[in-house]
Amino acid sequence: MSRLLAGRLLRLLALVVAVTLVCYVLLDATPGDPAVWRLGNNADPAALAAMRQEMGLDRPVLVRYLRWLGDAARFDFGTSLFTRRSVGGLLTTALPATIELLVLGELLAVCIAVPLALRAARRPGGLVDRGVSVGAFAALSIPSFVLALYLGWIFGVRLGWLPTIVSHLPSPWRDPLGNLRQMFLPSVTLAVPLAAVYIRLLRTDLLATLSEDYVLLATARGLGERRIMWRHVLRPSSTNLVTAIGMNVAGLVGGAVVIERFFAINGVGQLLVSSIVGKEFSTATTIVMLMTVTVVLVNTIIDVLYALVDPRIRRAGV
Amino acid sequence: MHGTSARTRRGIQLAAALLIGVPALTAGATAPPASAPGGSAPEPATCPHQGGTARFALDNDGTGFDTTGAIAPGSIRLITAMNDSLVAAIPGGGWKPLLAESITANPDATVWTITMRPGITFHDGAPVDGAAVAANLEAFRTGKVTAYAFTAVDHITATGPLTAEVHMNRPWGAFPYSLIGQAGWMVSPSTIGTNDRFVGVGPFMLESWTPGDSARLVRNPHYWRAGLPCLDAVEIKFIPDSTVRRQAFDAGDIDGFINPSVEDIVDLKGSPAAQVITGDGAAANEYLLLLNTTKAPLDDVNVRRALAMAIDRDLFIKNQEAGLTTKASSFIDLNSPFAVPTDYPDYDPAAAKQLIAAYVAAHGPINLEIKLEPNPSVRANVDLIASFWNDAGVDTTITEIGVGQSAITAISDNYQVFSWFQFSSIDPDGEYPFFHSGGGTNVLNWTNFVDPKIDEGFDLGRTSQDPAERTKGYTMVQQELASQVPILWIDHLNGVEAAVANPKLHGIGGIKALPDGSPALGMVSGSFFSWAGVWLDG
Amino acid sequence: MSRPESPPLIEVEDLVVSYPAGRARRVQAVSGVSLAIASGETLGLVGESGCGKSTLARAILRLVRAEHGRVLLAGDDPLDERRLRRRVQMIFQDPVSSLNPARRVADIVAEGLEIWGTDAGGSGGRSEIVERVLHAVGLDPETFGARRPHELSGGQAQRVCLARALAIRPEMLVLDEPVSALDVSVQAQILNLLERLKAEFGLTMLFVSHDLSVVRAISDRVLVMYLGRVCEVAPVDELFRRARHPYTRALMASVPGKPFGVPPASRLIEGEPPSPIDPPSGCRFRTRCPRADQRCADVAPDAIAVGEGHLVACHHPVDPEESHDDRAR
Amino acid sequence: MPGSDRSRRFPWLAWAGAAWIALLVITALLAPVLPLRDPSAKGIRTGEVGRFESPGWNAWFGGARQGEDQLARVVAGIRPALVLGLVVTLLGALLGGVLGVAAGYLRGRLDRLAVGFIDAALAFPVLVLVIAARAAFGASLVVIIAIFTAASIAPYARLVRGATLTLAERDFVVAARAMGATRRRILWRELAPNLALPLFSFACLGFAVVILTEGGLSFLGLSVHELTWGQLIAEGAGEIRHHPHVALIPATVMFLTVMAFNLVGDGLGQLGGRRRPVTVQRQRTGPPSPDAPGPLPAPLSIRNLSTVLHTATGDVMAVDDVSLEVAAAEVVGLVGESGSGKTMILRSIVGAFPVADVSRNGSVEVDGVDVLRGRAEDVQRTLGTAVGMISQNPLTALNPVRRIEHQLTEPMTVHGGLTRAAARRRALELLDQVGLTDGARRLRSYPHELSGGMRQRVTIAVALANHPSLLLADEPTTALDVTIQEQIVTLLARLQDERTMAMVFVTHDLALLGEIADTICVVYGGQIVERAPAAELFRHPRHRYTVALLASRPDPAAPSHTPLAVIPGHPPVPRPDDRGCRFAPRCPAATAQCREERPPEVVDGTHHVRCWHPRGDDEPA
Repeated sequence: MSRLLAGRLLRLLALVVAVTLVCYVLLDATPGDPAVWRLGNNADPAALAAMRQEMGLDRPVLVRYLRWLGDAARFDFGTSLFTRRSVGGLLTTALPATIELLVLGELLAVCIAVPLALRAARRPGGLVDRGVSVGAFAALSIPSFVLALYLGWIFGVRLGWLPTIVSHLPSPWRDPLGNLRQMFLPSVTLAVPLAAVYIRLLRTDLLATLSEDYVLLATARGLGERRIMWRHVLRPSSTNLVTAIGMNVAGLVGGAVVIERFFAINGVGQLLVSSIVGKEFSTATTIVMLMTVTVVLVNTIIDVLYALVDPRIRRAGV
Repeated sequence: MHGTSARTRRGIQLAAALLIGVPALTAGATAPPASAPGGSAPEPATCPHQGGTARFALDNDGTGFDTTGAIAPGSIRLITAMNDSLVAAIPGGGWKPLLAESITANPDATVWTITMRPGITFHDGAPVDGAAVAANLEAFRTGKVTAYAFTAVDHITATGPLTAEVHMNRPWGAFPYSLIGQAGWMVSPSTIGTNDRFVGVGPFMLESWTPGDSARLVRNPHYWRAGLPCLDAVEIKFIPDSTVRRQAFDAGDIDGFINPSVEDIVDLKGSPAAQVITGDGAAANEYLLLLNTTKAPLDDVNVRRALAMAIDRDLFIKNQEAGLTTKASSFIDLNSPFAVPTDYPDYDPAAAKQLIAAYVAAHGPINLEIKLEPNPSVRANVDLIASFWNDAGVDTTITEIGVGQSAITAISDNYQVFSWFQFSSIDPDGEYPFFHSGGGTNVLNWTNFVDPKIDEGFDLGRTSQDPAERTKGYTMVQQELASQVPILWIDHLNGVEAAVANPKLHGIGGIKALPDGSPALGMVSGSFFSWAGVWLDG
Repeated sequence: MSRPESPPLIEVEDLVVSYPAGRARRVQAVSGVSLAIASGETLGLVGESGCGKSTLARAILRLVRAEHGRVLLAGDDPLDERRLRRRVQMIFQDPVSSLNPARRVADIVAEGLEIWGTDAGGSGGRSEIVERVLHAVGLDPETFGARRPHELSGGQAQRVCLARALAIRPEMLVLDEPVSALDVSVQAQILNLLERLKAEFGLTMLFVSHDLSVVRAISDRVLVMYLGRVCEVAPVDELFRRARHPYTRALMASVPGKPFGVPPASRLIEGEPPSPIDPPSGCRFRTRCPRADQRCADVAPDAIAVGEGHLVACHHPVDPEESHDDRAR
Repeated sequence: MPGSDRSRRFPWLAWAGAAWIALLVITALLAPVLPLRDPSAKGIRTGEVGRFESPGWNAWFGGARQGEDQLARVVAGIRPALVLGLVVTLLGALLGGVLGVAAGYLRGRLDRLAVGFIDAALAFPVLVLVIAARAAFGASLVVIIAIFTAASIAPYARLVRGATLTLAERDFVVAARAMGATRRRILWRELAPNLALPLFSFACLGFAVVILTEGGLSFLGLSVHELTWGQLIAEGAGEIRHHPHVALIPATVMFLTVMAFNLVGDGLGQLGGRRRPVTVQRQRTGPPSPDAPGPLPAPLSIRNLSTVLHTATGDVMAVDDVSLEVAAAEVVGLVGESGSGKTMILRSIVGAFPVADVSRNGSVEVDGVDVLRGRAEDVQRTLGTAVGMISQNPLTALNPVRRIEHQLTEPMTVHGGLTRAAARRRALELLDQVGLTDGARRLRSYPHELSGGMRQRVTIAVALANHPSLLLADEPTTALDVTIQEQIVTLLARLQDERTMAMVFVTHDLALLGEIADTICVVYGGQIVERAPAAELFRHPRHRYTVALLASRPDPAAPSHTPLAVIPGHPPVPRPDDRGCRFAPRCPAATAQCREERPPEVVDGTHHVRCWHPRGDDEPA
């Protein structure tokens, strides 16, 4: 077991180094000069050169990368060249909102998808099923900024029920209701297309499970339909769903940018975009590293979840 | 931070910083905007209602609070809310000391003495004394980024508990104007150069700052002006997208915001649910096209004139700015006492075609490339301009510079035409660093245009304290710019640089009373203003 | 019919095949099997699921890698496995899934010709050969040539598999449970067809099945396997009349209807086969064998000859007369 | 509905999607000759289209800020959208496909490398790539295509690798290897054609994603210079409050296009995927037959039961006029080939069908309760208490994700009214009765932890949980090895005897029935063609099919290589409108009458046979 863990850890490290190196070098290759960002357009060349030296930009890219890597290994992720805040600090302010957005979005998506998929699969080809299918396709095809705009317009401006921006977000522990009020529309925007994906996945798998012998036997045993769907059918049909959820968590960090932007959420996505645009080596690379680690961690968690959902995998081991 | 948004005008950062302040107004030349409260009488320095928290959206965050560094408009807006300058601008185009008790010069304007009011303290309790003033000004003079603006300053010394002397290396009559903005900001000496906190002297103190997201400012209980500020706190939220700002405003999530879209201004102006406060009559940026005059074909004044004549600025303003702006022919606002009529070439497509045809006959076809920052609304502007030029016989292409590419890199020599916003100076002297050729060595002279008459005019305006002399100098500058056309002027943006607030939020912009009861301008351009007198309905 | 004295077409010597079973462990699916099949002979290979019979069949064609031992074709070791596959063809249990669903029957049948050249199929062009073999397996080329596998019934699909194998005129067929997936009525059709094709094409066959009745009907000799080892080999009549290995007898006894006159298996055998991951020491059948003693646990029995071509690997073989007794009852 | 082949067809929504795509392609191709305005012309200067003009006759899609004709711009946007989508999808699918196939089929080091690459690529944020490459190489369509392609390789590779791994295990690939096919040949001829459809389906969905992503990038100001829909939307988004048409019309076009690709992709997926039931899950019951008798003491009484499955390939008469009575303690065997309807008779009793749309007629009574027409609660209680069922495959008969304990106690707690503790005690007893030792440990197990024989014992225990009076056994031993089959049959016989249960035992093995059944019913084409006491049936089979069936098994007494008796042809798919005897096409004794008229049921004591020409006692077999 420990050898197994060590192996995984080694792979993770290799992956992190590869991905962050690519990111660092790519950033270095982009035009633009962080010293100019800092000093403004009016700085004279001597001042710029001095600033570059101060920022360490005069060294070769590999040296700078290795230095960042060495510091990162000690959990010192450097400072933002532009705002001169520590990257760790920037991340700690940006992370909670993004994590909350993702968690709420995923939760909401699952909560929408599971009952709908169950209803749809119960009467395949029926009115509910066809309605859900077409609805899912539509939800998949709406550009998220259009959706965001209209949700804000309807629930914020017309009805006045919910805030359209996330501003001075209260902590979910201290003021859960206030927090939820602000995060609701962004989460819905994120959840709608996700739910569509999940519905389609789950419906297919449910239909496959429904024709399994043990489901037929459960019917033959006189168990109620609701009991059969929830107790016997749902769990064995959810492995693909679990995979999709896990993969999305990783992919969404980048994908949530538009939503963060539209609801003025101070999140990792926005931070990533601005740090790439501004050639913030440390910030961008740290975020990329964080995302890589998340992907790997999430994959590991999925493996564990698989085992929970489907005990057959537990046995097979890794 | 650097994201583009639908309508963000990003000028040169430093220019905005230095030139913030009050425009020189000819009293009564332009009525203050109807929606701005206060009319022309100074608003008394008291609060009709005390307390409350205002929620306000800015379009972009700044870069921090280092007053000796390059400062983004977002930073200026925040600092303006938390700080007072040594000098304030007054209606009619003059200046008055604000934080300082007096500012006086020797006869040839080579030594300026600044005397502070007694008893003012910084947010951290340190006294604002002569030493603090000297330290701040010295830091500005030697700052990597700011030094160019103080090249005329030789040294600064604290001469008493409340006084400091600024010694020039050549006469500088317009010096106090430069103290209206960044150079006049006083911060606690121990924090000079600090970026992520701000310890100033103003009505509000920085409680928290989340870069790119928000800032929270709270009342300074020891503010030097009794009875101010009115609000308990100001919550600032940075929302880069104008659609989102408007939506949040309509939904009541914010009390006001800056930089509304042109369509928003048009439609909110008639709305009882909002007040639009524009910088009408104040010093605003100009939209313009920089021409690189060192390279063919733009080294030919006829080509430059032809390009100017090809542009129908009336149509441009009607379409792009909903008719809210005014045509420009130089960096000097039409309402400035220095403004004079010039013969800047106006729309004349036939003449433009002729001039172009003549040049083409002699030198071959003209191909021009307009560069711009990646921003959809700017792109629309350039699109329209390109269509005029194409009709005039100039083959025009448009190139966006990269998102991560700074404008300066793109602008330094390696360009033909650049789409640009700049020059919101209060006093023309503020533009000295950008127009004076310095014999062709000034890198800030974007167009690389060397013209002795322009240099002479600026020198005259700078050294003289005589208004007539200064007027003479700036008239020369304006006429030379109009005839040589190194820059294609489109419009003064006074009408579209604006703030929006709901009717409950009062005291944005308008004329403010100084401690001595005399009036001062409360709003500089449409989106820079002090929060000291802002109050909310109870 | 059985001519054990004729030279063997294929010889398997001490073959060992194992699979990885997680964490550096391996399952020996086949552990030390030797056999020989004479030219023109049909060898039946019987055993329960998991006994290694399919693995053995695949190892002969080198579809799985043998860890040890060798397979000789007509006396030499064909180093090139493709040469082996040219001469020995295989038929699988599930005929439908062993046909590429994306291709048409005529193309599937011609596959061997594409690989080995049209010459491999004897005289005639590609389409002639395809027509010929389709006729031979009882399918009308006109009707079936253009169909796709999902349009075929199980029996038809198995015929197509046979046609595909026969198109390149192999010397031997390895048939892995070729009729198990088919209905009883279709099973008989395919078995008869196999007998006819064997005569027509002069084939040697290895016939793998779990169904004793089918094996008895088609084989010349029968080999019984249990947990990767050979239990008993004998000519078909000898085996079904005088089985000596307790396991062979248990198998016969389990067939419904008791057609082989052996008492119910429950009297001969108990429990379920142990896991091949951790096989019993000594004789692998001993955990279920009523006759097992300490010696069975200690020493793996060698195959001993108990009659003409009859080998049995057991320390305590059953008295051949017992079966007669049962039959008499 | 009969005869329609809906499942293999493209759903109509997919057709609609395809039509929309075709419309786009045609419009894009014809754009130069269509009477459209110049998309870049400034209407405010030409006077043709006004600033933010509303949609109308002059400009169908309205005008933008500078009076650009939105229709012309939307049409101009088709080309970059399609080019981007097409090139990215093709290249991504091709490169990813090649990588995936190579990794999945060749395995080994290449696979490990590829998996590493895929992991890294999936972890790497595309945004970084977009911004960096855009800044370095400019915002041309080519750059965006290159980045999107690079980003899409990994997902395609993963999909194809997974599919290849599954395919490579399939028999036909092994068969090709056994034929002596080279690796390259297997890759191109065996794997590639079968990967094409899933890949194409995935690519359609990918196409949709590409268009949407470009829209998102445009919104962030990170897209190309060319006029794209995303840019039109982004440009109009700022005006959405005042002039909604500027953003909404291109957004709608984009929405429809993305939806069209999604629908087509889904349609293709359905074409290639497993057949899904596309009909409504519905169980219909006909009116009660007039001759339905009063309550009988019999555990099972079936009268004139007919079951029609309404499948995508037409109606199937799975059960055709079956009447059957099973007395207490009686064992009735149903024997037939696959598709004969023997299993469907059992399923018709309990009302559990793998197909969604089923009609049942006639009557089925279990312990006097009409399970076709009774109230749902009564039927469920009856099924839960009076009937136990065992199915063919012990591997799939137990829910793989629930512990044995749950599955075994569920019937007792739901229908038997037992507490959990009591149910658990009884579960232990039951396990003991079905011959499983160490019951407490077994209860904690999951099905996959048990061997096939043990699992079948568990399913028997589940079936017996509520002391049923009727046990339905559907091929309970087919999936088991012969030695285990013996054990299970013996167990079932013992339990049936001890509990005096009635049992219906379905199998395809006549000989097996000979050992266990009192009465044997031979099922063919949905009908019981012959019914007789077991011994009688073996001795005097009357129906020609029974005769043939008995003869087609190898005779243990005959020497090996004896040719077998053969039933020519194949079993039929019974249809409701079949005429005559369903066995007639394969019957040696069939006459014209057999083909035209339904055969009568001839009763001779306990021996029933449906045949015009039953075999006489003296005829040879």
